[in-house]
Parts: sequence; structure tokens; C-alpha cells
Amino acid sequence: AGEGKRIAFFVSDLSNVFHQSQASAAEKYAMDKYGAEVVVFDGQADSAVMTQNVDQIVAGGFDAATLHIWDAEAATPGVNDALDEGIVMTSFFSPITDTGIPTARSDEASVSFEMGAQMATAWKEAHPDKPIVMVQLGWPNHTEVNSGRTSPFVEGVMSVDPGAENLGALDSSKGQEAAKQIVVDLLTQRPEVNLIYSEASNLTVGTMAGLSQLGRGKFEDGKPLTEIVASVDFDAVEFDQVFDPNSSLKVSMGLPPLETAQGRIDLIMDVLDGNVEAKAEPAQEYFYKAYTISYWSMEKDDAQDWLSAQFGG
Amino acid sequence: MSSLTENIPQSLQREKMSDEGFITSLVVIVAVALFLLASLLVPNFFQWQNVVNLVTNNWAVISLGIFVSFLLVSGNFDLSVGGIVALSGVLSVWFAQSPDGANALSSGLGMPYPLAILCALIGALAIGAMNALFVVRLGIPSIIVTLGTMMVARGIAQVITQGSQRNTNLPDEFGFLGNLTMFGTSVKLPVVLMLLLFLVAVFVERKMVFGRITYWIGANPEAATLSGINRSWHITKLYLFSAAVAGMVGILLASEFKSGFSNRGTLMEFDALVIALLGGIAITGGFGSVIGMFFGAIILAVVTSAATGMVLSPDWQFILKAIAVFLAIVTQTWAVARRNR
Amino acid sequence: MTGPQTHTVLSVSGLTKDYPGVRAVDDVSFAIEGGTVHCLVGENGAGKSTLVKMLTGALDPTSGSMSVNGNEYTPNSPQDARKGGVATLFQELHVVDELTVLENLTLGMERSWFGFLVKSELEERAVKTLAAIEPSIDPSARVSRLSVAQKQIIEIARAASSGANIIIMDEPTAALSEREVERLFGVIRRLRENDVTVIYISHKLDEIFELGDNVTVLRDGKHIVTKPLADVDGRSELIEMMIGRTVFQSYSPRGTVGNKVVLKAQGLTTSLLKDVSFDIKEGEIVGFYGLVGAGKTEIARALYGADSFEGAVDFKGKPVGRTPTAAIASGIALVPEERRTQGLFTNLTIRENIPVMNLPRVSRGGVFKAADVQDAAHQYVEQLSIATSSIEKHTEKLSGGNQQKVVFAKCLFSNAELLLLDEPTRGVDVGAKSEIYDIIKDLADQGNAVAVFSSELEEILGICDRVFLMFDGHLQEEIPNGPDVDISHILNVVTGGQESVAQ
Amino acid sequence: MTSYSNQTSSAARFTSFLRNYYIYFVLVAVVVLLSTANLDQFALFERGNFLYKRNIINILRVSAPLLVMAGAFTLLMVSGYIDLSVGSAMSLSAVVYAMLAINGVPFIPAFALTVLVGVLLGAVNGFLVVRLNITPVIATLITLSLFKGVALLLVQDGVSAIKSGNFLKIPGWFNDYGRAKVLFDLPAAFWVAVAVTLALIVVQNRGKLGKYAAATGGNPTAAKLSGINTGRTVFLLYVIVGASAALAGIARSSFMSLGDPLSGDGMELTAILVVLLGGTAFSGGEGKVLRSFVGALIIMMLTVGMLTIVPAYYQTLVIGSALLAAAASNHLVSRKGKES
Ligand SMILES: Nc1ncnc2c1ncn2[C@@H]1O[C@H](COP(=O)(O)OP(=O)(O)OP(=O)(O)O)[C@@H](O)[C@H]1O
Ligand SMILES: Nc1ncnc2c1ncn2[C@@H]1O[C@H](COP(=O)(O)OP(=O)(O)OP(=O)(O)O)[C@@H](O)[C@H]1O
Ligand SMILES: [Mg+2]
Ligand SMILES: [Mg+2]
Repeated sequence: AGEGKRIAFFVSDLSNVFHQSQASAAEKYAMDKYGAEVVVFDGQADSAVMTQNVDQIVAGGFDAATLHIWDAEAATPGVNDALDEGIVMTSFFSPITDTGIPTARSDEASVSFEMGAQMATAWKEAHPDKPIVMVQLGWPNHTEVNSGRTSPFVEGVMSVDPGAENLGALDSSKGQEAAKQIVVDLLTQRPEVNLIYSEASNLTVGTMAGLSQLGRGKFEDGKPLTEIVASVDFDAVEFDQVFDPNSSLKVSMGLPPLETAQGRIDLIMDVLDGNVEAKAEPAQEYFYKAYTISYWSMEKDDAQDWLSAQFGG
Repeated sequence: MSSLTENIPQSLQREKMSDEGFITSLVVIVAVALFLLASLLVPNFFQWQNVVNLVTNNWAVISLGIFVSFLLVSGNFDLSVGGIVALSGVLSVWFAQSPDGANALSSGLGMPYPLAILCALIGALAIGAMNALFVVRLGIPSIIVTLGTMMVARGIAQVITQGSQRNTNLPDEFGFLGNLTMFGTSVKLPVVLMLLLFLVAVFVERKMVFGRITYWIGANPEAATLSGINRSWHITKLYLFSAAVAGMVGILLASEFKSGFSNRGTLMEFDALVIALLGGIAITGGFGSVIGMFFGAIILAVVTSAATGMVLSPDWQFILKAIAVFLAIVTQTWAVARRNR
Repeated sequence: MTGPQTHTVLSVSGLTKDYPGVRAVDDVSFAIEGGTVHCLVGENGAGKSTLVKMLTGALDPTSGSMSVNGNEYTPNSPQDARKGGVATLFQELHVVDELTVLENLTLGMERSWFGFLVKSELEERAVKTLAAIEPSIDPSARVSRLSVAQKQIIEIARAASSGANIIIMDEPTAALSEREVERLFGVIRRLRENDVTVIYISHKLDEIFELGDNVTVLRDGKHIVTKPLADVDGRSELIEMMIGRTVFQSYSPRGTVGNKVVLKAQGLTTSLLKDVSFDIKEGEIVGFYGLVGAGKTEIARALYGADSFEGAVDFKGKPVGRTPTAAIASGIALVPEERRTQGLFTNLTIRENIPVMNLPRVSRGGVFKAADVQDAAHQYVEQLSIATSSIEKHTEKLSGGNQQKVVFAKCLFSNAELLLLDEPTRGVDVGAKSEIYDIIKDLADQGNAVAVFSSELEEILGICDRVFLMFDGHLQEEIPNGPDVDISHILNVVTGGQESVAQ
Repeated sequence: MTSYSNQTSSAARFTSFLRNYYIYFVLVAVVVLLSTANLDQFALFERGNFLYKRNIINILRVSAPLLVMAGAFTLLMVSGYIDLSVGSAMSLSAVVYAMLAINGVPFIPAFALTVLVGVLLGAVNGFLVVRLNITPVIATLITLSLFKGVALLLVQDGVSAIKSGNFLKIPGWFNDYGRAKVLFDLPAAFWVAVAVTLALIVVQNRGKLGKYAAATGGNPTAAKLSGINTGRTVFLLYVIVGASAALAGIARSSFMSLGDPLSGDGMELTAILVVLLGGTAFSGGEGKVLRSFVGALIIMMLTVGMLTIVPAYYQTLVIGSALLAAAASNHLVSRKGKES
């Protein structure tokens, strides 16, 4: 059905490894399976850019689009325009208000919750006398990150230890160096912090560098010494650390780029073929699984398999 | 009047401190005062480790600030350094990545690491040479040129990484330089290199002909030329040095994080400019000191560190930063105005 | 000379201005009569410019008072002063290069209607005044394309047409040609006929006598005398009042001119110069004389490698490299035409200014020898009697003439064997002038060669052994200096007179 | 002498022609480049091609915020000053505008109040620079941080923007200003940008403010000594820039249907880029409003128009090279004229 079609494939931030892999997987998959051409639109982590990209769908003569946009409201007018032109519209991540187009999303919240719970349990087990103090590094002013990562994580920790102290989320949007600086400064002044949720793999690199600079970041044979770290966007670099019994990075949210990319393309084709309604009230949602990659609940070999399946490594 | 001064030994005749010395010491005082203030407000702030952090967290931007300051003193901007940091980092990774990766971003040129560093540095120098070419040879205002080359450098880094990063398939020794700790402390090689570079810069600026020439050019470029100073060559050298330092910073950061990230050092050129200005270097050239720049960086670092320690939300962080910079700069202008009254 | 009924338009009393470490103006009181040209004279640093700045509101007096037409006068800004009827032409150029001539002429005085500019009679008057002084300047041209002299003329026209009844001019003729000076004087006389008062500052005493009604002499910031010029007994009395002694300069042939040619220029050609050839001998002082734009500066800059040119220059038998760096290295130094923009580092101190042209002399291995730098500064401050409280003074805070001496010091420090001096005494007072002439002669006596590029004939004939006459880029003629030089012949040649071929 | 000056004036006329119009050549070059780059896939003027009407409209529509700011920013830079806070001022205005609207304030008063806020923000900058005498770069960096902080403060924690939520809803008219077709299928925001630009062109060429800006930037001492109140000139220019940043914020906000406290991030750089591309000297004195407007169009065409041709990660490289090429050709041309 997709022969010769042009598909606009949105990602929020191409500098993120997950999105990068997702984008290239989509290009390949669409061409191989449907003979369709994928054009990637990079949102550059900027709502304004994402919004202006939506209008390019009509102007650029696309046949279909799968959006990834943080502020769904911003896309509504553009999506309605595109629907009027008969363009197939789908969304990834967040449903676009009032448009009724089908949405594919990853279930991040449950993974974040589970990671929080696992970390709290492990800490309590190792140090029953030391109260839990947690912190998150990411995007405190970001609706989707907040609802998919920050809040459920805190809830997960609280579900195990209602008395846990939450220092809150610190803005690390500037990247690796910022994350490192924050960890160094924060843990110098608040050495008692022991659960850290670093909300992107990129930030985790900075977090671990900061920890090592302070002489922290270590486990002893599977037992936490000073803190436990969780991450998002599990990748080959994190693989070694998560399964190293002496590193404090122990859990990570595995977002499957291959699965997600294929799902997003398939959804478009389903709409084109009429298998899925172009619009529905309320909008139809399709979930892609996010995985909890954990030192405690996953075998190393399974993680390896997952990696090669999802990243083709 | 001359009879009055004749009896005084020459050493005493040097009037009160120069304006430069005055502003520089003022910056130092403000930095220390802010640190003490933060110590009062933030629990656990007052400790040695925190002072160390102020320096270690900022080695990159201070390193860049050194030649940005020199160039500023000579009357030229260098906004390209942030782009060069990204470019040289990405290049060093790309050159060192083994060529047999599974996809485009995991395969590189497979050079031995030292050669990769050398080639990455050459890439950085090429940008510096471009700056010099456009500014010196073609006479285009440096702010336009370096804004352009910043984008070109970062643009090349983005193309090489397809807008993302390269962090796989790297040789083991890749992470060595950036993570080498020194003297059995947690202080790493890049920080020590920065301090060395800083001390050399202070010496060059205060005591050496090279430093003075920079001031002469900034104070009056035409008079400098007519006084026999080879202005083009001097500015060219400054741009090359600046690019070399930025290139080294990029390589070290890539090594520290074991990744070549095309967005690394975003807005770092601005941070370098800001600390220089905050440190009392005149945007019009011919005035200022790298010592001021160093403590300008410390002022900002104190604010960031205190805000982090208090786990401030971004809104209050921005507001706090505004207030602190405001106070620092108002103190400066006020004190100078009083002094010159 | 003055009208039947005289009235005071401006008076100052007990006026004092202190700078840190200097009392620039010290308890000065005098009165100026309406409709006169009132001259203000004094050595470099006597306080003339400072006095003017207080009159125009650019500076606040430390103490004392001023009054205009009998009313107390306390201007806060030049605009205030303008409202009080006082317009000023400052010593430094103040035109906006980016605007047109016309826009500059009306700057700050435009008429507007809801923020939009409208034409006014002021505009017409300004254009007329400009045409009267220098008709060749196109009012719609961009000022950036004009020469220094032309810019100066624009400022003069602006002040003269501003409708003010008091106009202050601080060395307006420093950069003007004689023709332009004549025209300017015409304008000033016309202003005086219209009952405008002109306060005129100049180091050129002939101008003072030609133009002035009354004169006020300042020395070391103090008021010495105010009296009608008619009562002044010639230059020598004026000079004595200014500097407390008399000076004379007249040319006396020096026996030290050698026979060895040190510099040989052959066929110098640029967009302005046409095939200029000459040579300079060891121990000789040569002069280049011509009107503004004749090409004097161009020759100096070419010899120095500051501009590109065709032709050949040999110094001591070797070709000179074509950059200032190379020129200095082979022993040539230049005192440039404009001290503020080309000679000085104004925001640096005297100490920091002096060593720049000879860095090896005060450094080893790229590191300064701090004591040597200090000593050099002290030595030249003393040798050239630069009036300053300290070698750490920023050169922008020196008076115009003392700035020129610092530029001179810079060049002397380079130990050059050939000195190119472009308008070496522009803005320098008579006392300092003769000091500079002595220095020049000393240098030549020691075997160095000196080339003086000047538009002041008196200067040329006062010190040069040989004179080259320039017109329109051509070296017209070479004449030896001596007691019987024919001045009318010289003037004929430099204004383009054709009949002179050989002497 | 007269023949000499005549000769230069014909060469000079050619030079100044090139200098004045080079930006239009760049514009044409970019349009040609973008519209031919896709030729193998699409015929000219067809759907999907660059010169397709819909595309042009899109580009002009999203350009409104930048276009409305370019003129005021140019005048400020002509006067030798700079405002790095425009991005933050724009964000803050966007947030304020959305807050007013979501709380039931109708379009006209919400619009007017927001512009007033912009004026206020500009006045803060003017105060810091003129009154407190702080270097413009530092002063506006302070307000960059301050305005951004306040904008974030106005938005609830953990939420990225002022937008429809459980209790409050962005009104239906909200995105008309930035999207509804008013004239030639373009929204009001674009026409306001055009009107502002035209007004500023008149101010620059016929107004006292324009002349004073040039004088202040060209030679501040001369301007002051001529009796121009340069402080007031600069203050006024900051206020105008503030107001235009507010207009940009409104345009962006109504285009996105929400008030995003980060929506102006990086705008200061884009504005500088645009103005420099238009040939304004950073040192002040020179620059033309219209040329910056065209510069803004070029930048927006490159960023938006290139999207469908090459991957987005080529953007920075292309824009950087364009800036260098434009600057180089501009300066080479004007230099050649000077030498001849
Ligand atoms: N801004 C300043 N700070 C300190 N001292 C100054 C400043 N400006 C001038 N002076 C000093 O004030 C004195 C008077 O200077 P002024 O410029 O009035 O002299 P002048 O009579 O105009 O001399 P010239 O003929 O050389 O122009 C000098 O000693 C000068 O060094
Ligand atoms: N036709 C012209 N139009 C504009 N400017 C000119 C013209 N001719 C010469 N000039 C300028 O006038 C200045 C004087 O020329 P030049 O320096 O060669 O002559 P000079 O004899 O040294 O005159 P001066 O007495 O001004 O030093 C130069 O700076 C030159 O740029
Ligand atoms: Mg004077
Ligand atoms: Mg001359």
C-alpha cells in the first residue's frame, strides 16, 4: 500500500541515541517492507521547532506523518489542516488533543515506577539504617518527562518507603557536563543522597563521571555502598555498567528503537489500508512496551539479546 | 612640583594601583564575598571540597576563556570556541573508532588514538586558521566571522554524527586522558593542564612582550601597525592558539565522557565571553586581565553550586543568577566610578 | 577696532578645575566683549582646552562661576550651552563618519515634527556657510569619504551656522591649508560683523595677530593678562607672556651634513604620487613642503612601508622591506600625522607607550625588563619635558602638545637613523616647538637623517637644510635652504605655478 | 581633482550599489537553490516544491516572530548596542499573553497588555544600560536570565507551558492571530511584522530617532557633544526592541496555541545572525532595517525550506557557511571599491 509514499517521521531530539536509532530503523523498515520513503524531522528538543515542522507536512507534499511533539496542543491546527488535505496523520508519545488521530506510545510510567521500587528495596536491604534521599536529573519543567519518568519514579520509591525524602528534580537540560557539575556540587553539599534517577542515558554519562570524581559510584559485589543510579535509554554503553556488580548504575529503562520504529510505520500503513480509523473519538492508543533492564530482575544474556535485537548490534 | 617628586624614591612614585589591578582585585573580592555569603545561606557549602569543585567543574570554560580574553583584549571576538570543542571531540572519536561497526555511527576511520588526537587538533586549527583568514586577510568583523565558523564547526560535527553522537567501538585508551587522576587526588589531568595554562597566561600577559603587544593592538590597532607591530600575524597566532586550546578541550571532554557529541559545548563560547566580561575585560579591547576572567568564572560557579546545593527549581536558578551577576557588575561599575570621581 | 559701545557677553570669575594630581585651571577671571574675536593663548597644557570644556558644559568647574550676558551660566551639557547661545568647535574631531555632510551639519539641531525630521532654515544656512569655506564639499557625501581637513571644515561650518552668539574654536586651523584658513577667516570676520563673539584658540601666533581683537594669556592654568592685541608689542611680547622667556628660531646652516646618501627613493608612485625620486644624506634635515593633499603624508607613509606603492626605496644601500616592521628594523621611524588615532595608545600610560617601537631594547627572550621600561619612561619625560605628574598617567589625560611629545618619545626610543616627521609640531606650543627643533638638530648633528613633512613654511625654513616642494603628487623642485630663499617662488611652486622649471 | 573624484564616484556608485543590494542577490540565490534542489522529484510550482504557494505561506507564517523583531534589533545595533534578552523577553511575553487569554481576557486587551509588558522589559534593559551604565552584553545577559526565570516561575511546576488543562482552557480565538488567513492567505501576525518594519524604515530614514541612532553608534562623543541625548535615544531603542519582542512572543504563542516559557530560547542569536547577515556593522553606525528583514527571510527559508531536502543536521553547517559567504562577498566587494 505504501509504494512510493512519502512519510514524515518526527523525533523530538535527534541527538538522543534512542531517537537516532529509531529514525534510521524507520527509514530502512519503511523502504524494505513498504517501499516508502521516510523523511526525518528533528524537533531539536524545541517545542517551537516541532510545531513549525508540523506545518511542513502539508507544504512538503507528504502522504503520511507520524508526529512526536511535546506540546500536543501546538500541533492541533497543523494536524487538522493536514487531515483536510487527506494526509494520514498519526502521533507518537502524546495524543494530539481534539483531533482523534491514532497514537502510538511507550509505557514509560510503569517502568519508572518499577525502577523506583526496585532501587528502594535494594537500598533498604543493604542499609536499613540509612534513610532514603532521592533526586532526579532531567527536565523539571517538562510535562511528558514529568508524567512518564519523574513522578512515577518518586511514587515507586514511596511505595516501598513512604518515609523517603525527595529533594526534587534538577534541570540538566544542558547535557553531560551539566549533569556532572550538578552531581559533583550536589553530593558535596548533600552527601546523604542515595537514589539518583538520571532521566536520559546521555545525562547518566555525566552523572557517573561526577560520582567517580567524588570517589563514589561504586557497588561492592552487588551491594550498594553510597548510592544507586537509574537511567533511561538503555544502550550498549550502559550495558557493561548495569551488569557490573561493582558499579552503582543498576537499572535502566529500555526503549526499543526497532520495535518502536516498526510500530510507528506499521500504524501508518494500517490507517492507509483502512485497518485503523484515521480519526476516532476518543483517539485510539497503541502501546509499545518499554523494558525494565535491571541488574536485579534481568539476566545479563537476556539484556545482551535485547540490545542486539533492538539496536541490531 | 617636580622638586617635590625628586626626593621620593622611584619605587614610591608609582601612583595608586592601576585601573586594571583595581578591577581585577575587585572581581576577586566579589567572588570571595559571594562564596562567604553562600556559605551563610547554604548548609554544608563552606568546605574545602566545594572550593575545589568550583575550579574542577569549570576547567573547560576557563581554558577557553584564556584566549577568548586575549583576543578580547586585542579587540577581537572569538565565538567559535564552542563549535571547535564539539568538532574536535567528534573528530577524535570518529578517527579512533574502528571501521567495522554495525552502522554508520559506530564505524570510524580506525586510526591509532595518538594519531586521531593529532588529526582532531589539526581540524581545530583549521577552524582557527579560517578565523584568522577572514578576520585578518579579508578584514571582516570578528564577531561575524567567528559566529559563522562556530556554526560551521558545529555543523561539521553534526554531519559526522548525524546530529547525534558517536560513542561505540572505541579503543580502550580513548578514555585515558580525560579521566587520569593526578597526584593521588580526585583532581584530573584536564584541570591540572588548565591551571598550568592559566599560570603561563598570567605570566605572558603581565611580563612578556607577547602579552603587551596584545594590549597595544587592542588599544589602537592603527598606531600599533605604525609602531612596527605585525598585527596580522599576532592576531593570527591568537586565533590559532585559541583554536588549539579549544580543540584540546574538546578532545579531553570526548575522552572523559567517551563520546563525541555534536551538541557538546553549546553556548560555551558565550560562557567564555561572559566570564571574561564579568572579570572586567573591556569589550572594546585594550583593557583587562585573565586573572579577572578566572574569578569571573568563579563568581558564576559559586552561584551555580549554591543553587544546586539548595536544589532550586530552574526558575529560581535563573533569577538567582541574574541577581548575582547584577550585584557583581554593579559593584564594579560603582567602585570604578567612585574611584575616578 | 572695537565698536563704540562695548559690552561684556561672557565672563568667568575665580574659575578653577582640578584633575587628580593637577590643577588644570587655577582661579581664572576675565571678561569677553561682545562682537569681538577673543584669542586664548598659552603653552601646551596651560589649560585652554579645559577652560573651553567648562564653558561648554562638558566639564564641571571645581569652583568659580561663569556668566553670560550678565546672567549666571551653569551649563550641564553642550546642549545646555547651545541653548545659552554658546557653540563649540572642540580640539578633537567630532563628526559622525556614517552620516552625510548635511546630516552632520544639523546634528543635534534638527527641527522635527512628531519625531520626523523637517527641513529648516538652519539647513540652508549651514550649506551656505559650508560653501563659503570650501565649495568643493558635496553636502550629500558621506563623511567617511572625506579627508581630515574636510571634516574639520564641516565642524567649523556647523559651529558657525548654529546661530549661537558665542562660538568657541579650539585650534580650528591645525589641519587646514592656507587657502582654507583664509576662507575660514573670512567667515569669522563676517560673524563678527553680525555681532557674534568668537573665542579663538591657536598656537599659530600670526593668526592671532591677523584675526584677534583681544587676547587672554594663560600659563600653568593661571590667568596672566587680558588685553587688546593692539596693545601687544608683537610676537615676542606675546611669547614672553606665554612662556616667561623669549624664543627665536632662524635657520643657520649646519656643518654636519655628510656626503653619504643614506636613503634613495626612485619613482615612488601611488594613486596620488607621481614618479617621485629624491635622496637624503647622512646628518641632513630635509623638508617636504606643499599644501594639504599635495602628497607629503603619502611619501612619508610609503618610505615607512605603511602604504603600498610602486618604485624603489633603498636605505643604506639595501632595499627597505615594505612594512613598518621592516622599516623600523632597518632603522627608519615615523611620527605620524594624527597623534590620537595613529600615534598614541590613549588608554595606556606614558610608561606603556614609550617602548613599543623598540621591544628588544627593553626585553630579553620575550620577557620585559621592568626597570628598563621605567627608566626609559623617566628619561624621555625629562628629556622632552613632558608635563605630567607621573609616568603612570594615561596619555588621554595629557594636553594635546604633551601627547605629541609622547609620540615623539616613542620614535626616539627606536634609535632610528632616519626619522620621518609628519607635521611634528602640529598643536605644539612655541616653547615646546623650539625644544623639538633642538632635538631634531641634535639628532642630525649626531649623523642621523631627518625628513620633515610639514605644511608650515616657517617650520620648514627654520630647520631644514634642503627643501622639496610638492604639488599634486609631483615633486616639483628641490631647493637648498639659506638666508636668501625666495619665499614667493616657493609659494608659487606649491600652488601649481607653471613658470618655474629650474633655478 | 574634479576628474579624480568623478572617476571614483562611478566606481563608488557601483560599489555602494552592490553593498546596498547584495542581500537581495543572496535572497534570489537561496530561492533558486532551494527550488531547484528538488527538481528531480517535483516539477516547479507543484505541490511539495519549494515555490509551492502553501510552502511560501508556511515559511512567511512561521517567520512572523523573527520578522517583527529584526527591524527594531537593527536600529539598536546601529546605535552600537545589543540586546541578548530578546529571546527571554519573547518567552515571557508569550507566557503572559497565554495567561491573560486563558483567564478570560479578550484579544485586544490581552494583546495591548502584553505589548506593555514588552515595553516594561525593554525599559528594564534601558535602565541597566543607560542609568546604571552596565556594558550592554552583560546587562542584557542579566535580564536574559531574569526574564527567563520569571517566565518559568509563571508556569506551574512540572508543566512545560501555559496550556489548556483541567480547569482552564485556551480560548478558540487564541491562534487566529498567528494562523488565520487575513490577506493573501497570510495571518495578522505576518502583516503586523510588515507594518512594524515599514514604520521602522520610515523612522530610520526620516525620523529623528533613526538619525540619532546612527550618530550614537557612529561616534558617541560627537553625538553627545552635538547635544544629542544619547542616553534617551538608547533607552527608547531598548523599549522598542522590548515591544517588538512582545509582538514576537504573541505571534509565537498564538502560532503554537500555548504559552511556552522556553519558546524564545536562542532567538537572540538568530536575531544577531539575521542583522549581521543584513550587513549591519556590529560596531554601530551602519545598517538598514529592510536588509535585516530580508536577512530574516533568508534564514527562515534555509531552516524551514531545507527540511525536506536534506536532513536537519545539515542546517547549522549551511547557515554558518551562508553567513560567512555573505559576509565575505559583501566585504570583498566594498573593499575593492575603496582601493580603486
Ligand atoms: N582628563 C584629564 N585628567 C587629568 N588631567 C587632565 C585631563 N585633561 C587634561 N588634563 C591636564 O590638564 C592640564 C591642562 O590641559 P589642557 O588640555 O586644558 O591644555 P591646553 O592648554 O589645551 O594644551 P594644548 O595646547 O596642548 O591643547 C594638563 O596638564 C593636562 O595634563
Ligand atoms: N581628492 C581627494 N579627496 C579626498 N581626500 C583626499 C583627496 N586627496 C587627498 N586626500 C586625503 O587628504 C589627505 C592628505 O593627503 P596627503 O597626506 O598625501 O597630503 P599632505 O600633503 O600630507 O597633506 P596634509 O597637509 O593633510 O598632511 C590624505 O589623507 C588623503 O586621503
Ligand atoms: Mg588643548
Ligand atoms: Mg600630511
